[in-house]
Amino acid sequence: MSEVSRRPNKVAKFATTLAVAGAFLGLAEPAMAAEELNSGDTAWMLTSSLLVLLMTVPGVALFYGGMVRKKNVLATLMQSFAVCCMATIIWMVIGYSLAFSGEGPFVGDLGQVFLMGIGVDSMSGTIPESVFMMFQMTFAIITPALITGAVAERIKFSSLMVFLGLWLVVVYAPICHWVWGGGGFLGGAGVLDFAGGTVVHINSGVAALVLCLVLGKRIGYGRENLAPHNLVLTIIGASLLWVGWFGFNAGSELAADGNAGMAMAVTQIAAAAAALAWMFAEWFTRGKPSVLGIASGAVAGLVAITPAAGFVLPSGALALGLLAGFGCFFAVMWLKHKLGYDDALDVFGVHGIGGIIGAVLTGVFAVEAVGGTPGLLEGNGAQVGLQLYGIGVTIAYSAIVTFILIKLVGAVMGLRVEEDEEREGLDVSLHGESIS
Amino acid sequence: MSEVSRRPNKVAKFATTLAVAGAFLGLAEPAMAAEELNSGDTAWMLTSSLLVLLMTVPGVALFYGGMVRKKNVLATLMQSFAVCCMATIIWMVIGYSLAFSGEGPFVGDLGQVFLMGIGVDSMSGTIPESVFMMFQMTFAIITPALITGAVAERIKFSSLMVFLGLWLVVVYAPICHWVWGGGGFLGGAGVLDFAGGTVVHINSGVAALVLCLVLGKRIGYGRENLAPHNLVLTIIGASLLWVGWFGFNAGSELAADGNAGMAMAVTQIAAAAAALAWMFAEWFTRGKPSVLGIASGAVAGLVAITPAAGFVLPSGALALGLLAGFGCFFAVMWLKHKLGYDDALDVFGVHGIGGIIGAVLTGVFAVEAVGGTPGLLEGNGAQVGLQLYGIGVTIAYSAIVTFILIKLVGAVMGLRVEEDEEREGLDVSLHGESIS
Amino acid sequence: MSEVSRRPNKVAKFATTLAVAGAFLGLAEPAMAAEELNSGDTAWMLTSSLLVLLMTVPGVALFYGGMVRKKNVLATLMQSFAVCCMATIIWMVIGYSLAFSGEGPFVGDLGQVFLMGIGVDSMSGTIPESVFMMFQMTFAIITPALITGAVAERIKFSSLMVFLGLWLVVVYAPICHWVWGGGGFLGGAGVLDFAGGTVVHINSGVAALVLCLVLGKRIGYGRENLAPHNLVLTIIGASLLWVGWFGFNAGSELAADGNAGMAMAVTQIAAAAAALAWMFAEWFTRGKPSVLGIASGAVAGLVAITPAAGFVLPSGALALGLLAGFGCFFAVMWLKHKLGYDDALDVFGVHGIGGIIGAVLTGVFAVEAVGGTPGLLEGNGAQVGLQLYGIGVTIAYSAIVTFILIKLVGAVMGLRVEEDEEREGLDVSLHGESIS
Amino acid sequence: MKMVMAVIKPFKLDEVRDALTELGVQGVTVTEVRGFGRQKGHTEIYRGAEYEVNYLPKLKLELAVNDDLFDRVIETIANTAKTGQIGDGKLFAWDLPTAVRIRTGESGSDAL
Amino acid sequence: MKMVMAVIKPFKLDEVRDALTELGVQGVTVTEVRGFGRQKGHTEIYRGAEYEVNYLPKLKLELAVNDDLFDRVIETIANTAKTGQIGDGKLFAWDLPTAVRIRTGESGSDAL
Amino acid sequence: MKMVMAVIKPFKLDEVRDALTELGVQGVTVTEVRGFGRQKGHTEIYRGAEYEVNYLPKLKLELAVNDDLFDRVIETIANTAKTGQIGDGKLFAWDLPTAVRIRTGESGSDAL
Ligand SMILES: Nc1ncnc2c1ncn2[C@@H]1O[C@H](COP(=O)(O)OP(=O)(O)O)[C@@H](O)[C@H]1O
Ligand SMILES: Nc1ncnc2c1ncn2[C@@H]1O[C@H](COP(=O)(O)OP(=O)(O)O)[C@@H](O)[C@H]1O
Ligand SMILES: Nc1ncnc2c1ncn2[C@@H]1O[C@H](COP(=O)(O)OP(=O)(O)O)[C@@H](O)[C@H]1O
Repeated sequence: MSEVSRRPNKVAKFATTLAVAGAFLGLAEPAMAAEELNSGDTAWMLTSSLLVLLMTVPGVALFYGGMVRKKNVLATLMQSFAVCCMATIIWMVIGYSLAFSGEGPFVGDLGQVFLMGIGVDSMSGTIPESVFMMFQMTFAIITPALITGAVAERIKFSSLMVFLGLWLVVVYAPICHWVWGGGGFLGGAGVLDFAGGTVVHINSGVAALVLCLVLGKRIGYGRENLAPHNLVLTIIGASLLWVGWFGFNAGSELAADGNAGMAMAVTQIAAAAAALAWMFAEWFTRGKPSVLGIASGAVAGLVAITPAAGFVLPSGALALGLLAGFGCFFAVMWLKHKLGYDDALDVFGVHGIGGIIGAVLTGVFAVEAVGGTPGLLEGNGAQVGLQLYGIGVTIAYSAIVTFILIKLVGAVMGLRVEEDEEREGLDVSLHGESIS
Repeated sequence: MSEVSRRPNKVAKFATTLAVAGAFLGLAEPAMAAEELNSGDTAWMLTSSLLVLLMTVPGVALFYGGMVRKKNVLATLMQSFAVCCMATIIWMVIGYSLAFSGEGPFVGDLGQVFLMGIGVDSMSGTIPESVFMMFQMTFAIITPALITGAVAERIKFSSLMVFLGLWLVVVYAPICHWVWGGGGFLGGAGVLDFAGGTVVHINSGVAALVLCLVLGKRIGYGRENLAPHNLVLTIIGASLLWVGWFGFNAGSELAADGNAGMAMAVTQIAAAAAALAWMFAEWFTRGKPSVLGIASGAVAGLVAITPAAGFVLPSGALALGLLAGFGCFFAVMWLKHKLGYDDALDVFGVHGIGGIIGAVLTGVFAVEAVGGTPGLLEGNGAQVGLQLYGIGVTIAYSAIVTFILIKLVGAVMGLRVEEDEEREGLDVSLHGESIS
Repeated sequence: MSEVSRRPNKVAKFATTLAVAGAFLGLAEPAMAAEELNSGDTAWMLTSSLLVLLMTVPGVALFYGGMVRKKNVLATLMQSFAVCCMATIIWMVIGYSLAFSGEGPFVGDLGQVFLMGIGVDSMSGTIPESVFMMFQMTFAIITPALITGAVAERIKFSSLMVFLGLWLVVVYAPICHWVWGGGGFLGGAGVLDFAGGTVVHINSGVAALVLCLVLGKRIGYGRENLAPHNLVLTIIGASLLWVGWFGFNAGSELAADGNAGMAMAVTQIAAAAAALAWMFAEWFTRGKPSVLGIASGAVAGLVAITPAAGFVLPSGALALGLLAGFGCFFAVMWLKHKLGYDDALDVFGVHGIGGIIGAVLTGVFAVEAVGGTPGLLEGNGAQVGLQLYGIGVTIAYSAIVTFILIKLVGAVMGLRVEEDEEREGLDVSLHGESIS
Repeated sequence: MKMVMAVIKPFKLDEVRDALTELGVQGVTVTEVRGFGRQKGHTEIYRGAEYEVNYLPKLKLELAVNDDLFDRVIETIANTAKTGQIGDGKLFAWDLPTAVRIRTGESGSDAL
Repeated sequence: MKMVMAVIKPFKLDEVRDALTELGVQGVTVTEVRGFGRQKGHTEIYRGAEYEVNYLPKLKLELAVNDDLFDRVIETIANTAKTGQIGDGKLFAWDLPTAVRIRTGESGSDAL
Repeated sequence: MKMVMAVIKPFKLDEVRDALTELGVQGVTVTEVRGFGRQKGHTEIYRGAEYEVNYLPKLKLELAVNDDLFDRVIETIANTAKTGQIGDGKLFAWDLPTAVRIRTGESGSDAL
């Protein structure tokens, strides 16, 4: 396991710091520097892990739950909650090993199935490997949870779970390895993805699009009023996503240092900028700024800054956020209706498009003094090409394998609930419960 | 004050680390090692404290609030909130001192009433004593708050508060001292309880059972529909319990190190495993997986891993979680109906039974390389006996003293609201408020 | 930028620690001690920043949202959410610079507009400057968000945003500089304000009072039932405020040390004491303890301990909390009705009055051994005078400039929604949405 | 046929329905309503103001019944919904000339 | 006796009730309803779609009254619920031959 | 005039309303109700207990109509609300002698 490919500059800087410190203390340079536990870094990574967990339960659960009709709210919460449990076990059993054990270019190996070999003293840089594993686990939880929004209000719970379980192993783990794993070919090629723009967002957004195309529209789509039943839940969810996202982005530094601080600051700025962009775009084009709009904008900004968080300065984040806000607004308000798919909660429009915008702009706004790699504005146009390469590979793999998997699951066990069940609502028909 | 008895291996390891570090730096071994403040450990413990607080308000409050009928939701929230306030003051005034001052085997002394003697420089291991006190305070808050679920929808607010205040001093503080206090006889005997399986969960679960037996059933129990009015709140609560529990379990390491990281990882795995176990058990026996079921399972897993968190590996946690999920499902679905008590929100079934399962299995799955103590699977069968001893003593003391206290309070001021008040709902009758 | 004026004792102590450590290691005293990054402190400050963010979204949003009528809940959430976004951008563009760049007595300079000059290596004490900037940003977010409660259910969204944006630059940034900025005249004079009693609470409370006086009462005030529609949201909000407040108060130490620990402990105690004080006051005078009451009391206690958190011991916090609970209860229950203004959600009664009580009592209960400054009880009566001076200046400036600004905004674009819109509810009329 | 409208205390619903089913009544439509009457409401406390919430949650039952069942329906509801305490509710009834079952188009008493 | 059913604007409830109480009406049953009528609803915005929410929240009052009070009740409601703006609502009434107070079994106008 | 009360399946509302509007009906009042009838409810699971939730969410439409429109209204609702499956609902109607538009004070069929 190694995250060296991910953030070479960080390790370098750390080594320098140590060297300086060593010199200062009049000592020889330590040989195994990366193996010494730093309690501050560990404290931050423990915190970051639970922040990312908080993003899924209850973050995504509420964000989505508030947007469906009242008769489907519990089923929607159930999806996120159950995914959280299932992904935990899958990650422990095989996912982590496939993503982070071994040095192959395309996928890890089975050296750490069941987390074999991870003890209390195993280290990963300056933090315990158990913490690194846990942090990555929370990413493996939220990614499939995000997908559920596209198929809300009509998919069978059992089919969804089977599909997402397979997807995690066959799609997520490899892509994660490509970008962050030791020897992964995208990371190795120099594609920048600080905290998961490709791995998490483009990946889940594209899978979501494929899924809702295969699944078809909800009954009544375009005719009945399918508006959100309680945006209070959505706002709570969006807020927890926002707060938790600092674990995502500042946590991806894997240390409590200046880069983490800068990642946090730019995340905040991009989220706010995108939220305002969406709000004003809606205000001008529709006459009223909606609560759903500003919340969607904030999430779009968070998505877009994700790949860039460790590479840009505040001013870059401001521009990136504004562009992402407008771009996703356009995708959701216009593109979706043109193309006519029923992505119930706009997973593709926000995560897919937002992730693409962010990944491209990372190549534009990257600043050498921050993350070690210059971007287009600093004269390194090639980085944009690299970013497009990463985006393209991710989209292609995710789309194709998702399509195969969902067709497979559909053939074996069917995908949609009965029409009557959909009409009655999934809460009662699938889970035997309802809210009053 | 001392937590030495609690985690001897940790201090030993720390000393070794220091020795190594000392040697490395070419220095003599420091004499007062434990007294040096570690800012990373302190950062993590500050965070952990508020995580455990978050478990009670709004965690337990919402978890319980969603399960009652609409007319009792505010009263249920009020109980957790008021307990949080009251326990804070009681802990400050006398509880902390009784639990952690002095070295008696059965109870502490009055040396630190009103937190006398704790200044900004007082230390407890590598963290300030103020932080250790605060961390323990949050445990003293959640334990009585958990109990309230058993008597929901029918108990008088005033009687509940008086009872829980007394209980905290007479039951909780001594048991806390036995297990974690300096010289405490259970800790001294080698009973393992990393984060409160006996002190918090068995203790509160047993007290809850006694309470609901004394109090009697709700009007309409078994005839009217008493189903949860809004499981959205319950899912938010369960999620916050889950996230907050890392403060509980990984925080109980009192440091940001590899043991904390492992405690976090095993907690996550056990919670997920138990949630899935409950879900599938329900799916197979009842035909539908319910939202309440998966949430209950997650909590059961969190309860069961609590005593074990610092002693087991991921594979042990997986087994432990699965067993706890099935065990608590059985207790709630079958045992309760056989025995016929009205534990409104299943405090005994989840915390009592889950705590017992966890405490026993800690003795089974403990791994020497993790927490310094081997368990049954590593050939140390005696540990299971020790665990049973701890469980037995806790159950006996908690049950007897709870019974005496509640009878006392009942005699003086009555326990249940009037029948009319119960029918109208406690929100209006006790607090003059209602939700629309 | 410098926070030296804020907590001189801390830096001194730090230097001593270093000196001791240095001596211990047999090294010369380091020259630029304050510039070395401490990962533990940084971890805690990253965490604290997001805790304070959590206070606004979803904390304040829900706390307020639950208290309005159902037809205004989304509009109320929207206000907090939009303020969060707007204040982020304003703070980045100019606010931070005005507050913390330069050494003028009354206001900073434009040296750090757009956060120019802050890189990944910029330091502020032992933490990165990016983190300090972010932490302060969250204060600049919550302060205007608090104000919105006073004008809920009737103000135009556009006017509110414009007003608060101006207010942040013209009122908040300067007052922030006076107290915490380098060379600020209030901090320099020795006025104690650990975490924002004057800057945040008195300031926002006074502005809120002015606003609701200018704006006038809600339609139906005193005749129709304007009671809270869903106190479940309010309790969630109050709980998140409570939990988040530790970022506010313990975070204001800017380090993970014994002072932070003590600040956390006294915050907890004061909040609990004030909540109980309000609860009992209401119980005795009105016959029933209300959920809204205990939540309001907790917030009042948190407000009052804010200026004092780094200066008092637990016993002082207990007294301070009780006094604040009773004082704010009195203000809300009696004073408001006497004076007859419609401060919809009691921002002045809780934050204004609570802030004043806390600021005065900081001068009474301050303990030299904690924060370096003795208070009245330790014989330093002059400190109370200093506190009154700080309070007076803040009230005067905030009231006058707020009045001018709101009149200006009102003249240009009007302040209140149409009567019909107010009757229909702001959710639908301003944002085109509603909850079902 | 008659249209019967009954306002009852909420917790009596199950009992009333069981009794009606025994009589042979096959359909009832229930609405949550707020009742204002002799029974006093409660007081809610809200920061310095006490609101008299002078309505009480009740359930309204509407059922169309055949003339031959009518008397027994009235009697049954009146008996089962009764607690003898203020606020028990009211029964109203009027003539119902028209009834149609939407599914089948049947009308008159066949529709009930 | 007559059964009166009135659909009014929600914020008029208190006023109407006070006026009825003055007349001597002791009981009213109130239901939250959605009204479709001449008054237009509002538009809700939902991500790229605008929904015409063409109902408006109204309150429905049902009250059984004695024949002697009937005219004044109609008049009173009509007057107090009136704002003069579209959407003020409707009043309907029909004959009510049967009324029973569940608590006492009293029937006819004694039951009201 | 006639007072028509229809209990229908919720998702049929829009269709029914559109059909009524075409007929010239200008106002309807809609209430969320729970229906008990031949159509069975569902089972909710609650920790070791299964509850038969034996009501179903329905919508109740109330509309006052002129005698000349009456037959067509009944027919229209019956047709559009029909799915042919159990639980489609019922139509009831009775004479309505009195109707008043609150805004204008108009009465009789002018008020509708
Ligand atoms: N005249 C009336 N018309 C319609 N509903 C009424 C009338 N009188 C009472 N009700 C309904 O019946 C309920 C019970 O009436 P109330 O006067 O409180 O007690 P009681 O039924 O014991 O006389 C009221 O809450 C109200 O909903
Ligand atoms: N024919 C009708 N039958 C039943 N309810 C009606 C009828 N017409 C109107 N209503 C109710 O009265 C309310 C007000 O009617 P509307 O036509 O909007 O305004 P106005 O009362 O000023 O004519 C409607 O929202 C609806 O609830
Ligand atoms: N006699 C009745 N009086 C009032 N409402 C009725 C009556 N019978 C049925 N309903 C209402 O009509 C709905 C549908 O009736 P149901 O018997 O389930 O199916 P169907 O309409 O196909 O016969 C019920 O849910 C109930 O609300």
